[in-house]
Amino acid sequence: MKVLDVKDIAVKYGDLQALWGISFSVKKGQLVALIGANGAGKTTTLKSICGLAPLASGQIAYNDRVISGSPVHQVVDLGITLVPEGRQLFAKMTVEENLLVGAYLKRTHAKRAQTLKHVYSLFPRLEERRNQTAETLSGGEQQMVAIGRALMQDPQVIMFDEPSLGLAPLMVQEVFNVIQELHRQGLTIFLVEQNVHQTLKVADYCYVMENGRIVGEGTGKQLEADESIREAYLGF
Amino acid sequence: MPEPILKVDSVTKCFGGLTAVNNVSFQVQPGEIVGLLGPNGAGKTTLFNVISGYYAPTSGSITFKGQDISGKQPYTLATHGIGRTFQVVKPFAGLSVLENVVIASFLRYPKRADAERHAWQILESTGLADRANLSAASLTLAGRKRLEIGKALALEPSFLLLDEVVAGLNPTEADRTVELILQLKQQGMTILIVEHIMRVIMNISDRLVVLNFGEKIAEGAAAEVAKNPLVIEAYLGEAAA
Amino acid sequence: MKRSLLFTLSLITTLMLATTVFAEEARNFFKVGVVIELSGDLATGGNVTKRGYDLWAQEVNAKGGIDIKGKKYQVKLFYADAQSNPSSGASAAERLITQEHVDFILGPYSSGVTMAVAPVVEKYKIPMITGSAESPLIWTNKFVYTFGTVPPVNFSGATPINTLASLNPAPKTAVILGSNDTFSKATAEAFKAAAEHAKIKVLKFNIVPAGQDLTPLLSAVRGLKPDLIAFGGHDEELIKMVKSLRQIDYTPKALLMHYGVTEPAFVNALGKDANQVFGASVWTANAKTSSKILWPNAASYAAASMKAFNTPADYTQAGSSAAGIAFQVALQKIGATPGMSEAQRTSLVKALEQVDIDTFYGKVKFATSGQYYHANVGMTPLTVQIQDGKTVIVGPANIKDAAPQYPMKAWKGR
Amino acid sequence: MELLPQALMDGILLGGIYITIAIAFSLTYGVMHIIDFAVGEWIMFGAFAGFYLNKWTGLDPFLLLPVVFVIFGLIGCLIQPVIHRVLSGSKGNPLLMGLVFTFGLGLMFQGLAMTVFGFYSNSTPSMFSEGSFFFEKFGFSLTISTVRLAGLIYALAITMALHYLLKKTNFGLGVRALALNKDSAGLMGVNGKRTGALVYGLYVGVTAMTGVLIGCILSVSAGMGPQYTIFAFFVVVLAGMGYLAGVPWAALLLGMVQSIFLIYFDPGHTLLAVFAILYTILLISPKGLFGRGV
Amino acid sequence: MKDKIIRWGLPVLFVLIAMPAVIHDTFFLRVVTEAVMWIGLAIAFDVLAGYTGYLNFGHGAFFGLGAYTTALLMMKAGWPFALALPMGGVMAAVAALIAGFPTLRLKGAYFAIATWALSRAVQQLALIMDITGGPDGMRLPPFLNPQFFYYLMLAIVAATFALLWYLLEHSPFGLKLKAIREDEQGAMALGLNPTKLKMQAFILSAVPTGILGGVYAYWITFIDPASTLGDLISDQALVMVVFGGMGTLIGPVIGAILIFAFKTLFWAYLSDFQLLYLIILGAVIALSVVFMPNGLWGTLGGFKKKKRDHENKLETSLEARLQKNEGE
Repeated sequence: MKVLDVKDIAVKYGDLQALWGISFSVKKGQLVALIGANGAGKTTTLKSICGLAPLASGQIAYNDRVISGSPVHQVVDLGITLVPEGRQLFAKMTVEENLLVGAYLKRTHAKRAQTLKHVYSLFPRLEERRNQTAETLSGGEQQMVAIGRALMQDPQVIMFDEPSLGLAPLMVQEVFNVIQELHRQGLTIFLVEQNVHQTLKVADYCYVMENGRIVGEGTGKQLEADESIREAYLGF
Repeated sequence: MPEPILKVDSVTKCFGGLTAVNNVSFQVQPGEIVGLLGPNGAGKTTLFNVISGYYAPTSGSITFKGQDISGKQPYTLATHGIGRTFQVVKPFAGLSVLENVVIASFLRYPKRADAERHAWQILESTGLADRANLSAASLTLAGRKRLEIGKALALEPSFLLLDEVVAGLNPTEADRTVELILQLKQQGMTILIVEHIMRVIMNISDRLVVLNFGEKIAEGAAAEVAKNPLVIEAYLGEAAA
Repeated sequence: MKRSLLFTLSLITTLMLATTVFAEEARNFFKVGVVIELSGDLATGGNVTKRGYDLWAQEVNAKGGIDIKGKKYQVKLFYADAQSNPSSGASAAERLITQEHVDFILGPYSSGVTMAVAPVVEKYKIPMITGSAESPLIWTNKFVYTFGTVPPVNFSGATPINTLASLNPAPKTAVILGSNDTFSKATAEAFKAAAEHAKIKVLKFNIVPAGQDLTPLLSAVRGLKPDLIAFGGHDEELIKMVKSLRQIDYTPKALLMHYGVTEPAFVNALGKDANQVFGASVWTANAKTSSKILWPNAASYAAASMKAFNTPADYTQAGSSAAGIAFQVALQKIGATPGMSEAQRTSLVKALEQVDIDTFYGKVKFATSGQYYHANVGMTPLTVQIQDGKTVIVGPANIKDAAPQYPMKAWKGR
Repeated sequence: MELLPQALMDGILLGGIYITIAIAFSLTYGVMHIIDFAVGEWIMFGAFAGFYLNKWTGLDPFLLLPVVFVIFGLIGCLIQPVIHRVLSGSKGNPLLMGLVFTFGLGLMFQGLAMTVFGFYSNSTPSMFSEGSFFFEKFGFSLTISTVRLAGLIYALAITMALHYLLKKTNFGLGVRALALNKDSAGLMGVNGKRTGALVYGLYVGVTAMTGVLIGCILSVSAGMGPQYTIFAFFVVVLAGMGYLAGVPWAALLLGMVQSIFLIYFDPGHTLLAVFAILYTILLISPKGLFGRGV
Repeated sequence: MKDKIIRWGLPVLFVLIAMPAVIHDTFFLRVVTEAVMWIGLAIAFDVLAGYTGYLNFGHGAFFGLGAYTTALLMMKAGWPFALALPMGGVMAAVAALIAGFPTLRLKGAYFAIATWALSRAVQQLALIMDITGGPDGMRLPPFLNPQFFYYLMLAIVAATFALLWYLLEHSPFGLKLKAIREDEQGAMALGLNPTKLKMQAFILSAVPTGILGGVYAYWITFIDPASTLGDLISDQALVMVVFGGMGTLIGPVIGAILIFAFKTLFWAYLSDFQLLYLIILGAVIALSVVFMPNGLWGTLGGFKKKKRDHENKLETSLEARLQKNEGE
C-alpha cells in the first residue's frame, strides 16, 4: 500500500526551477532513501511534501488523500513529519520545550507526558540535559532532539533530511541505529542522505536524484552494482 | 621550491566554544590548483572565510605573497589580488548581469567606460555575453555560478578561491566549468577550490588538502590522498574503510 | 527632440491658463483673509480662534454689514490653513493676498506662525490683526502692519500674582514651572518677574520639556512646601499638572496657571478638581464691559457664542472677535470701501493706531511705541479663579465678582 | 538625599506605564517582525474607548478593561492579515515596508480621531484616581499615588500573564516556536497565519487597555498618540527588539532616568538626556541593553 | 538613459527657468519654490533609503542644522547669506560624519530608530540652548524677493539632481552602492568597502538637505525647533520617496510633485476638509505599500522592464536555438 505517492511534481523558486516533474512512492513500513549530490533537489522534494515549498505542477497524495496545496501545519497533522536539514531547533528554548513543541497538535497534546517518556527512554542523554537550551548542545545531541521532536508528533511517516550531516563517525552510526530502530518499530521512513554507503545498506529501496530529476532507482544492492550510477552520481 | 603564494600557518578559528578550524597549516604554490576537501561541516567554508578576510583567525597567520594578511578586510584583500566565489551564490539581484561584473571591474578600471569594456571581455570568456542585459536574478543556477566566477575574475586576481562552483550543475554544465578552470590554470592562475563532486576535484587538482572536524587529516596528490584510510573513513563513511 | 518641444510648449500654455489672474472686480463686500492653524499640533487653539472670527463675521452680516458712509458692506471670510507650520502660514498669507485679493487679514493663533506671516503682510502692505498670538517677541520686532488684540503675556501675567500677593496671609514662597514652548515659557518668566517684584520667594524655577510627565518633579516640589505653584503650559499639560498634584496628594495654598483654565475643556476634564485653580485672563463671560458695537457686553457675547457653537466662549475667542471689531471701527473711520488701494490700507494702519474703543471684550487700544508696539494695551488684565466649575473674576480688587477662595481646599476632601 | 526614595518610587511608577506601552509591542516584533508605528494610536483609541465607555456605562474604567481588550483584540485580528501581506511581499524591503505601512495607518488613525473626537483634551475618572498612600519613616516620606500604583500592578499583571501565556501554555509554546524558527514551527503543526493574527490581536488589545489606564493617569486627546509611540520605541529598542524579558528593565530605566533628571538635574534637559542615553546605548550595544535583540 | 535625461530634463529645466517670466503670480511661485525644495529633500533622502537601504528618520535634523547654521552665522556673526549658506551644507556634512560613523553599523529598524532618537536630541538641544532662541526660534532679516528664492532653490535642486544623477546612475559610485545594498558580504569580496561607501552616501544625502535648510530659513524668515527640526521633514520625505518609488531618482521627484501638489490643492481649495487630508494621505501610503511596493515609478517602470527582459530572453533563446542548429 502506498503511503506516500508523489506524481510528476515541479517546483520553481522565482525563475529557478528546482524540480522537473519527479515521481516516486513510499509503501507502508518501508525505508526509502533519496540520494544525490548537493543541490540536486532533495531538500526541495522533502519541503514540497510537507507543504513548505509550493508546487508549480503535479500532485502529492498521502494515504490516497491529496495533500499538495495544504499548508504545512495541516500536513503534519495527518502524520507526516520532517527532521529538517541542520536540525532547525528552537535555539533559545530548552531541550524539553523543544520536545514539547513537537506535541503542539491537539492530536498529540493529551498524551504528551507519555510520549515524552518514550523519547527520553530512546535518548537518555536528552533527559539529562532537559533544561539546557538547545543551542548549547553538541551536534549529535541536537540531532537527537530533532528526531525526538519529530517523534513527539506521533507520526506515521518520518522524513529525514541529511541526519548525519556534520556529525562525528560514532554519532553517525548512532543516528543510523536510531533510524533502523524506528523502521523496525513499523514507522514508514523517507531518508535523504549523502552518506551513501550507510544509506544503501539500510534502505529497502532507493531513488537517485540529479539536477531536479530522478535518474535512477532500485534496491541498495542494485544501485551499488550499477557502475554508471556509481561513477556519475556517487563520486566513487 | 619557489616562494609559496599563500601560506596558511597553524590557523585556528573559534566561534564561542566551537572550534571550526583547528590548527590548520598548508601552502599553495604559484600556478597550482589545490583542492580543499572534507565532508559537510568540516570547516572548509570557515577556512575560506578566514583566508578571504571575512573572519579574523583566532590564532595563527596567513601570508599572501610574503605579506601577512591575517585580519585584513576582504576589500583590501581584493586589491591584493585575491578573488573568491561564494558557495551560496547571491548575485546583486536588482542589477543586470553586466552591471554585476562591472562592479568588480571597477577595482582595476575605475572609469565606467573602461570597466564596461573589461566586463564585456569577462562575459565573453565566461559565456555570459548573450545574457548581459538580463537581470541577474533571472539566471539559472548554472548561470549564477558562472557569473560568480566572472565577478571574481573581473578583479584580475592572481589567486582564486572557488567555493563549490560545480556543485548542482548537470554534467554538461559541470564539464564546461571544469574546462574554464583548467583554462585559467593555463593562464597562470593559482586556485584553491572547495568541491564536493569527487570526480571533478580529483581531475583538476594538483594537490589536495583534506579537513575533518576542522583539522587537516591529509595532504598530497589526489591519488595518494584517495588511498588514505582516514580520508576514506571521513568521506565515505566507515563502510568503505 | 520634436516631441519634447511640443511637450514644452504645451506645458507653458497649461501653466499660463492655470494662472489666468482673477480680474479685480468691484465688489460690495469685504474680503477678509483668515490665516489660522486648522490642522497640526496647534489645531485646538486655531479652531478656538476661528470661532471668534466666525462669530464676528456672522454678527456683522446679521446686522447688514459694516456701515461705511451710510452704505452697508457685508464681510466674507477666506480661510487658509497654516497647518501649525510657519512656512505654510507664509504660503497661506501669500495666497490670500495674491489670489483672493483680501482687504485685510485676521491672524494666526500661535506666535511662531505669526512671526512667519508678518513679513509677508508687511511686503504686500496688508494690515493684519491677530486675535490670539501673545508672545512678547512679536511686538519687539515692530512690524508695521501687524496688530494684536490679546495683550502679551508679560503684560497680563503680573496681575494674578499681584492679586495673590494682596491676600492675607499672602503666599510667601512659590515654585514656578513653564513648559518649553514660546507662550508657556514667556508666561512662566512673567510669573517669575512678578513674584520677585511682589517679594514672593521663588524656591524653584524650571522650564520643562513640553508634554513631559511632571509627577517626579512635583514630588520634589512637594518637599519644598511652596505656598504657590504657578505653571505656564497648554491645555493638556495643565490637566496633567492638576492630576499629578492630586496623585501625589499635594495641595499648595494657591495653584496658578494662565488663561488655559478658562478653556471649557479644563473644567470638563477635571471636574471638581478644577475648582479653586487661579488663572490669568483679560476677559471672561462675566467681565464687566459695555459697548455700543455688536455686543453690548461680555454676557451677551457669551450667550451668542453658546447659541452659535454650543461652547462657552473663552478669552482667545473673544479677543479674536474683538480683532474684527477693531478693523470694523478703523474702516468706518477712514470710510474705506472694499477693494482698497495701497494708500487706503496705509491709512487703515494709521486708523488702527488711533483706535480707542470700548467693546464687549474691553478697551481696545494699540500701543504705538515701546516693547508692546501694536499690541493691545487698553485692557485690564484679570485674575480669575474656577469656582464651582465657573470662571469667576477675583481680581484686581476694584472689579472682582467674588472673593478669591484661598487657601485651596485639599484634593482629598472635595 | 531625602528625596531619593520618592525619586526612585516615581521612577518605578512611571516605568510601570512604559512597561504596559512596550511589552506587547515587543512581542509582536519578536514574533512577526512588525514595527508598528501606530502603537501610540492604539493607545489613543483605547483611551477614548475607556473614556466613552465610562461615560455611557458609569462603570469604573478598570472594570472596563476586559471589554476594551476584546473589542480591540478583534480589530487587531482583522487587520493583521493585511500587515502579513505587506511583510511577506517579495518586493523591496519588507521590514521597511511594514514600517511605512503602519506609519500610514497611524496618520489615518490620527485624522480619524481628530474628526471624530475633536481637539479637546480629556481625562477618564476612576475610583483609584482619588487617593494616595503616604509613608513617613526613618526621616523619609513617600507618597504613592493609588492610580499609578494600580497602573504598576496592571503592568506587572500583564507582564506575568504574558509570561505565563508564553512559558506555560501550549499556545505560548507555539508562539515562541514561531518567533524562533518559522519553518520548524510549521513542521510542528503551528498555524503561522492564525497564530500571527492572534498575537497581533493580543498586542492591539493589551495596548488599548494601556490606553484606558493612561486616560486615567494622564489625559485623553486625539493628538496624544505620537508621544507614546516614541516611548514604546525607546523601551523596545533599549530592551533589544523582540526580547520580552528586557522590557520591564528598559521601561524602569526610562522611568528612572526621567525621574532622577527631573529632580536632581535641570528638568529642561530631561528629554535630551533620554535621547542621548538611547543613542549611547545603541552605539555601545547595538542590540539593546542586554544584547539580546533580534 | 543619458539621452533620455537630456531629452526630458532640458525642456523641463527650460520651462522652469522661463516660468517666472510668464507667470507673475507670486503665490504660484511660492508654491512651486516649495515643491522644488521638497523634490530636493526627497531625492536626498532616497540616496540613503533607496540606494543603500537605510531609512534615515533623522533626515530632518540635517535640514534644521542647515537652517540654524545659516541663521546663526547671519544673525550672530554677521556673515552674508552667500557665505552662510554653504556653511549649512558643511555643518550637515560634519554632522553626518559624526552621526554616521556609529549609526551606520546598525541594521534596519535599529538604524531608523537611532537616527530618529538623534534627531529628537538635536531638537531638544535647539529648544534648550540660548543662542538658538529656544522655543522662540530665530528671525532672519526679510529679503522678500520671490524670484530670487525660486531661482536659488531651483539651482540648488537642479544641481543636486544632476550631481546625484551623475554619481548614482552614471558613475561607478551608484552601482557600488546598489551592490552593497543587495549583498554587503558579496560586495566586499569585489573590493568594495561598505563602511566607506555608506558614509559617502550619508554625507551625500546630508549636504543638499542642509543647504536647502539654509535657503528655507532665509526664505521663510523665521525658524523654530518645531518646524525645522520636527518630524515633518523626514516623514514627508519618506512618504514622497515610498510613494514615488525608492531606489530611483525619478521616483522621488514624481512622488514629491504628486504628494506636494495633492497636499497643496487640498490645503488651498478644500481647507474645510483639512482632517480628511490626514486620513487620505495615511490611506494612500498604506494602500500604495500594499499594492505598489515599488512605488509609482517602480511599478510603471517595472512593467516596462519586465517587457524588456522578456524580449531579451526571447532573443537570447532564439540565438541559442540558432547556434544549436548550426552545431548540429
